Amino acid sequence: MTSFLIGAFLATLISALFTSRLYGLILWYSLNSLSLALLAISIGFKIDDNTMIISGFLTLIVKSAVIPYILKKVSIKFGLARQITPNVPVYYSIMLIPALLVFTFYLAEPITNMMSSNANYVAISISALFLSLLLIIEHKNIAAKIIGFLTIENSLFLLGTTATNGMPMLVELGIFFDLLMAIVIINLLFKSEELS
Amino acid sequence: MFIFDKLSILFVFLIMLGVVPNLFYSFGYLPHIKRKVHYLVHYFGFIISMLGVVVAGNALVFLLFWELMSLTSWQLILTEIEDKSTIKAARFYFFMTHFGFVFLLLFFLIVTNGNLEIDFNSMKIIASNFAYPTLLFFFAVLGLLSKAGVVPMHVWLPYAHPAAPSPVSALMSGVMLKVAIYGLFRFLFDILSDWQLEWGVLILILGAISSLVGVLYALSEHDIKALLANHSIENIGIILLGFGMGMIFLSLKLPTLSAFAFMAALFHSFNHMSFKSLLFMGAGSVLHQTKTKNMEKYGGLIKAMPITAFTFLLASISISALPPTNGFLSEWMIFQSLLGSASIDNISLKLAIPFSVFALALTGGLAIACFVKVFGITFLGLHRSTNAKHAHEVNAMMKTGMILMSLVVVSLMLFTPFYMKLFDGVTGQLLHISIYNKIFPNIWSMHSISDNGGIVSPLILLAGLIVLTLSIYAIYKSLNIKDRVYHTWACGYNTSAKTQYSATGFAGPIRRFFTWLYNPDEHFEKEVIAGHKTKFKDASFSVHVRPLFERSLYQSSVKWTNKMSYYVYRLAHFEQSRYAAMIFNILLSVLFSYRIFVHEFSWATLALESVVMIISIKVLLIGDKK
Amino acid sequence: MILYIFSILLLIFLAPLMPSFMKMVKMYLLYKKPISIFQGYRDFSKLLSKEIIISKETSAITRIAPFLVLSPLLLTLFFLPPIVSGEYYVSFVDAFTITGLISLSTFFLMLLGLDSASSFGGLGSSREAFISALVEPAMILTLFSVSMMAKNLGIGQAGINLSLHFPSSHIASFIFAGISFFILLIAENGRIPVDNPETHLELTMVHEAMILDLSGFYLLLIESAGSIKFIIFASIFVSLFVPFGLNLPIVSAILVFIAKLFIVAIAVALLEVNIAKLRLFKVPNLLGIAIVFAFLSLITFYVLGA
Amino acid sequence: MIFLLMLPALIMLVFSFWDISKSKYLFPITSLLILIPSIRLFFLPKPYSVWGDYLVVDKLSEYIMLVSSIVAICVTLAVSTLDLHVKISKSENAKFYRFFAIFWIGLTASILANNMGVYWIGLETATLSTVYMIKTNQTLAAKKEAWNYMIVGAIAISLILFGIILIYASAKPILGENAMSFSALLQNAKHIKSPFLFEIGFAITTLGMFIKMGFFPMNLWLANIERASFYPIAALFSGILESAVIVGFFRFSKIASIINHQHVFIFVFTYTALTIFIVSFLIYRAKDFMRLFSLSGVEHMAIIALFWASGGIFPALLHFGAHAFLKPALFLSTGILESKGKYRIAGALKGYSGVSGKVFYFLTGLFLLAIVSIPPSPMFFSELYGFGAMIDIAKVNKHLLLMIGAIIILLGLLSIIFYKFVEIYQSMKYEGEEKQKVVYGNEVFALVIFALSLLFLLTPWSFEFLRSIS
Repeated sequence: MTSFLIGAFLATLISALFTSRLYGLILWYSLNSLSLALLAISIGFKIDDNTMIISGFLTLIVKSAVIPYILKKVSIKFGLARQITPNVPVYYSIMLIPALLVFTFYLAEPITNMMSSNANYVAISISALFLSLLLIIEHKNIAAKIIGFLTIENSLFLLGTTATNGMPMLVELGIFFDLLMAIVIINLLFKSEELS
Repeated sequence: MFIFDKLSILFVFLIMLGVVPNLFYSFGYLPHIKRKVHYLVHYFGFIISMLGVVVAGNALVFLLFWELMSLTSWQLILTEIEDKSTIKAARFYFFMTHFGFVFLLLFFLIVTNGNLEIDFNSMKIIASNFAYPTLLFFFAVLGLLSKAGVVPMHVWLPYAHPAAPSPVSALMSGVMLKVAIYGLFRFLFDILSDWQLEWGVLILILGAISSLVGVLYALSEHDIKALLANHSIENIGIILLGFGMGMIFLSLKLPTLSAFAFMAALFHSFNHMSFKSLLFMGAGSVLHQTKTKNMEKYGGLIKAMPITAFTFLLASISISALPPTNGFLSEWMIFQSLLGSASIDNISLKLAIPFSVFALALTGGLAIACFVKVFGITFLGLHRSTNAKHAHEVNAMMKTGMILMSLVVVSLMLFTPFYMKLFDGVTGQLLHISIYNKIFPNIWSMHSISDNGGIVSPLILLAGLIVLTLSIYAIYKSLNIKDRVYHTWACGYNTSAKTQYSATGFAGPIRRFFTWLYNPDEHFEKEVIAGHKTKFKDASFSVHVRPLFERSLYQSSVKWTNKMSYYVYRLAHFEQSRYAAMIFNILLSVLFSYRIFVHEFSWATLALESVVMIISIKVLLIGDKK
Repeated sequence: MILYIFSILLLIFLAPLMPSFMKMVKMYLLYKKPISIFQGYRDFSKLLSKEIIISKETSAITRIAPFLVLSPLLLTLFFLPPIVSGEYYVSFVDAFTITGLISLSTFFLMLLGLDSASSFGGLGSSREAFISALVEPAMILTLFSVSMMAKNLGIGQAGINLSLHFPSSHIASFIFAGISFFILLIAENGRIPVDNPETHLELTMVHEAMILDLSGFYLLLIESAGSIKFIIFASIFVSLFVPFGLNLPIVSAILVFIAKLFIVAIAVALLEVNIAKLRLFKVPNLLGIAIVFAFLSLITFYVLGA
Repeated sequence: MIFLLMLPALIMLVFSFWDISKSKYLFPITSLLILIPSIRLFFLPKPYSVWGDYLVVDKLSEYIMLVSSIVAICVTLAVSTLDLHVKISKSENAKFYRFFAIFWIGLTASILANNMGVYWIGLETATLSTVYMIKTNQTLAAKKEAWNYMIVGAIAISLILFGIILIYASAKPILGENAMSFSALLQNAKHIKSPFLFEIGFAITTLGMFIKMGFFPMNLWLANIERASFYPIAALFSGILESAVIVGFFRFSKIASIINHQHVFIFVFTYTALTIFIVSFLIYRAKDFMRLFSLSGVEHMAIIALFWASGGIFPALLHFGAHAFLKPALFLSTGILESKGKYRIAGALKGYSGVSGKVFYFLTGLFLLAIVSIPPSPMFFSELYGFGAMIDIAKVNKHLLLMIGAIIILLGLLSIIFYKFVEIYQSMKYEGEEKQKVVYGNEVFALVIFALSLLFLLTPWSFEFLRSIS
């Protein structure tokens, strides 16, 4: 189950990389968050950790529903371009993404020797981080960049749930708070742009 | 905190000797300075800081005063801003002085283990345990000698010293440079032990080159203060010749010869302080009256400014190392110590020493030529500009300063044994040996220490000269010869200010001989009459020496920095639109490097990393060409 | 002591003879009617009786400098090597000091040239400065090397040492030093090929240009300084580089010494008739030879020990 | 205590929503309250827990807190006459204080944090709130830079969190939930089973922080932002925000040094040397004050990091303090200089008259010299001791000559910066034409406070205090 959800997470992320539509991107992000939320919940039930379950549900609500919704509203409201073409040519991405995955596994290999279980999760999280960065790189559009930033947040969360089996409650809540604040700020930025 | 041993006291004495006449001169000069408070604050700060350096007992105090010395002198240069060149000179000075400061700092950081408040003895222990003493020596040399203006770190000096107000130029050239010499004594004796022979040879060669380069560039200068500043380079070179010989002898375990050479260096430091201060004061008075530093605008000033002229003449004779002046005596001592090397069996020395002798001798010859030029063009003949015509003697305070300083020069000449006793005390402290009685068995004659050394009797020489001159004069008077004042004959040509020899012309033969060094930029324009090459109404000739070191070392490094900064700038601006890609790449490379260097290193993986990074940078950062 | 004073007086007496003698030899060689050997004395006495004309542009320097040109050279006369063994000689002054005294005299001569505001004066001074700047290193290197061979820097003692122990083991460097010193003798005294004391042509003159505006007693002082300078150089040359005859009986020693001086004068005169005056900018070549020989002498002594 | 710490910020936050006529003076006065808890902290026993295990005050944090408070007060002081120099609307002014309040809360949290998570949350809050502060300047450039800041800042902050989680993961097997606490990590760093994982985490966190501080390769990023925003914001950035970042670096690198000091040193040295290399050449070409100072801020941050990693805690902290006072002071003063006739360096310091004008003239000149470590600037002493620490490292190192060579190259690069600053100093004072300019009392007062604080840094008392921090 865990492996499947991690796979889904990566798959949605990679798909997002190849999308050329803004709404498609938002959708992939939402699916990405969904798989993450499900992963958290399932791990939470497996190790019987309430914090994890709660944060999983929070993710489910906030990241896979509320934020995509707000983003979509914002993009409609401010008339953002819906056509987004990646800067990095597709043939490079095709080579880069597997190379990154290989690299991260190579990177995490020493950890396996020391800690046995979690190394692969670390590797996948790091590769997710790289992929999200790639998402930011390949788009000039600001909305796409924001989604890239949000997927970074997701890969952080993935790392938090898989590699450490959840973080302290306070930290998780804090992260959520900051995420919301970021959205507010983004909103404000757009708004003032419209005013001026 | 502070140290008051014989070395320090000696240099305090030197500074005081330089400062007291300067105070008079400075107060005479004061009415012509606009920013009086600024000037006075920094002037006294400068003096105090010089005193502070020579009595500093630990690294912190030393560095603090050293820096204060740089700061105040920098501000003093900026007292009177005439044009952009002053600002540029000040900047250059400030930069170079801190260039040296950094090396001093490194030196002290190594020898104090970071605790800057320990005294010199503890430093010596740390320094002797340090694995690379030569490194320390280089730091000390770079730090101190860049202040002293030794080739090739001399380029700032001919710009900075002339830019300051004249009393300050006198202090900077006369006194401040000696503080660097003090540092050399202090560092080499009290901190570094176990000198290597090569150190001494290095100092010797640096001294030889400096003396030659200094005097050669002085000859080609027409700015009187820049000329004097170039002579400071020369004289520091001469001091270093003595110092280097002292080091060589000491590392060869010949303490008496070494003490003699060090005494020669000290003596020349004192002498240079006295006559260079006096020369700068004289130049300052001239500048003050004529409002220009250009020697081509002077002429005939001896009639209007006799005191300035004759004190200047005294200093000129002394700096030209003509007997029986003090300048001659110290150069004589340095020659003697070079001569003392005859018995040394070391091939590098056998080659270095004849070269040094040659350099010192040539320097002496050129210095005479140079000071004939300075004195002759400035004070003799006809005035070459209106300002020079209307010049008159400077005010009483300034005159007092100059007279006091000439008394210092004369005292160094007359009371050589007394000064030698002082120097002997210092070398006695440093080398634990006293050679005063060998040098002066009686006060009339001064003996060299080396086996076949010579003897000189300054007082007898002076007395002889006076007696002979007076007796010839008495004959002249007794003959009762008539004299008549008439036009200059000059083979029948008319004599005017324009037909006189100019400073450029005077140095012409020498400039022509040393063309390879000067690489002069000559412009010759004439308005010919009816196509005749040899007949012309009007002609102008200007020549500009292109300083070799400035061009090759400094301007090229500035050029290099400019170029480099241009590329970096382009690179950095390129980053602006691709922040995320930059982060991606740096993250990748950092992680990769950590994986490789921290976990398991192999060249293959390193190569792989490089390839991956190049590809990734190419793809993400640079992108496809459009 | 009496011998000492006698030798000084002898040198002073000989001094005006030398230039006249050289001129005489030269004229003889050129098939001209030679002048009298005492022409120098006649010239001097003529100058004594003349009034002094001073240029109105000059300053106090013109009135002081002639004395100071002469007195260092006169002083030097006291420090020369003995001409007879057992004669008193000055031991408290060494070769460097003598060079210094000669330079001091030149220094004032050069100032004199610049004082009258005449273009010729400046020209002479400038050239003299150039030449003497190059003479200085050769001179010092030569003295350095000779003093090592003579094992003393004091010129009197050196003369005695050399005559007692001729440095046959260092003959190469001794000869090099000798050649160098002879060139210096020519250059310092303004003889052909460095300077021609007989013409007043602006292209060639050096020494004469500086004293163009002097007359009467002042000119006398300068001229006698020139004669004395020659005698100083000549006697140093014969004492150090031809160190023979010192130990003969007094009268013959003095005669040998005088003969040596005249031989030097003849050599100079011979050289003068056979060589053309060099262009000013070729002069460094000649002085370069002197410097190189001096250097060679020092290096061969130092490194090779020959 | 926690109430006392947050009170001034809360007051400001509340007041910023009302339009009070006297608000212009109210805010600076409120900000004075910041000082009370900062000073109060000094008299409490250390470590003092403000809020459980999350916010714990030790000597390091109390020092940084005090420095930040002084800077904050001075900046708010200077802001009160901002409208006289530049065009800014009243609501913008209020908004500035609103976000400043949020900023201050986040900053306090991150400085006092003993918990990596809390530290991160505070930092994120502070960062996000500054985004909007940039926007108070209504220019196109400011808008663009606000977005830039948003994106890059967010990425950097995320990297920090990513690293934190990795560190947490590496320490969790031995410490459990406590693995978030700095103090627990410090005590048990030796027992961490997977140092490699920790070091990867440390590398990513440090990278995030370095990006945030504008190190290589993000050199012009910060400069552009500070150029585009109003000068008090630039002062806040360089004086306070970077202190929050660097305090994290201090704590993380201390733990990492226990695990493997060599690695930390080499990593930081390479990185900072690269940074200084780029920055020195950029400074050489800088043509306006803001870019110049923000680039020099990057340089100083690199130096601080380098000193700290070399084991020179005292010099790093001294340098930090000096920089935190000097840089905002310079930003304020040059902001004032620039307000009449932008970008003009030649003669910028000419034309100030009156007592406050003279004081301003004098202090600005001094600050400019102090920033290039001319003694007796505190920076001089910090660089002295800092390079001393580096040489000590070199001495125990196998490659002594190599290390000293590297230090000399570093000094060479610093000398380029030095040259530029001297040029600017002389140009400001002695070149160009004289034009009448104004400066206001409160601004001069702020500068005086900075100058006094700098003097205070030089006292033996403060040296002793800084030496006692380990």
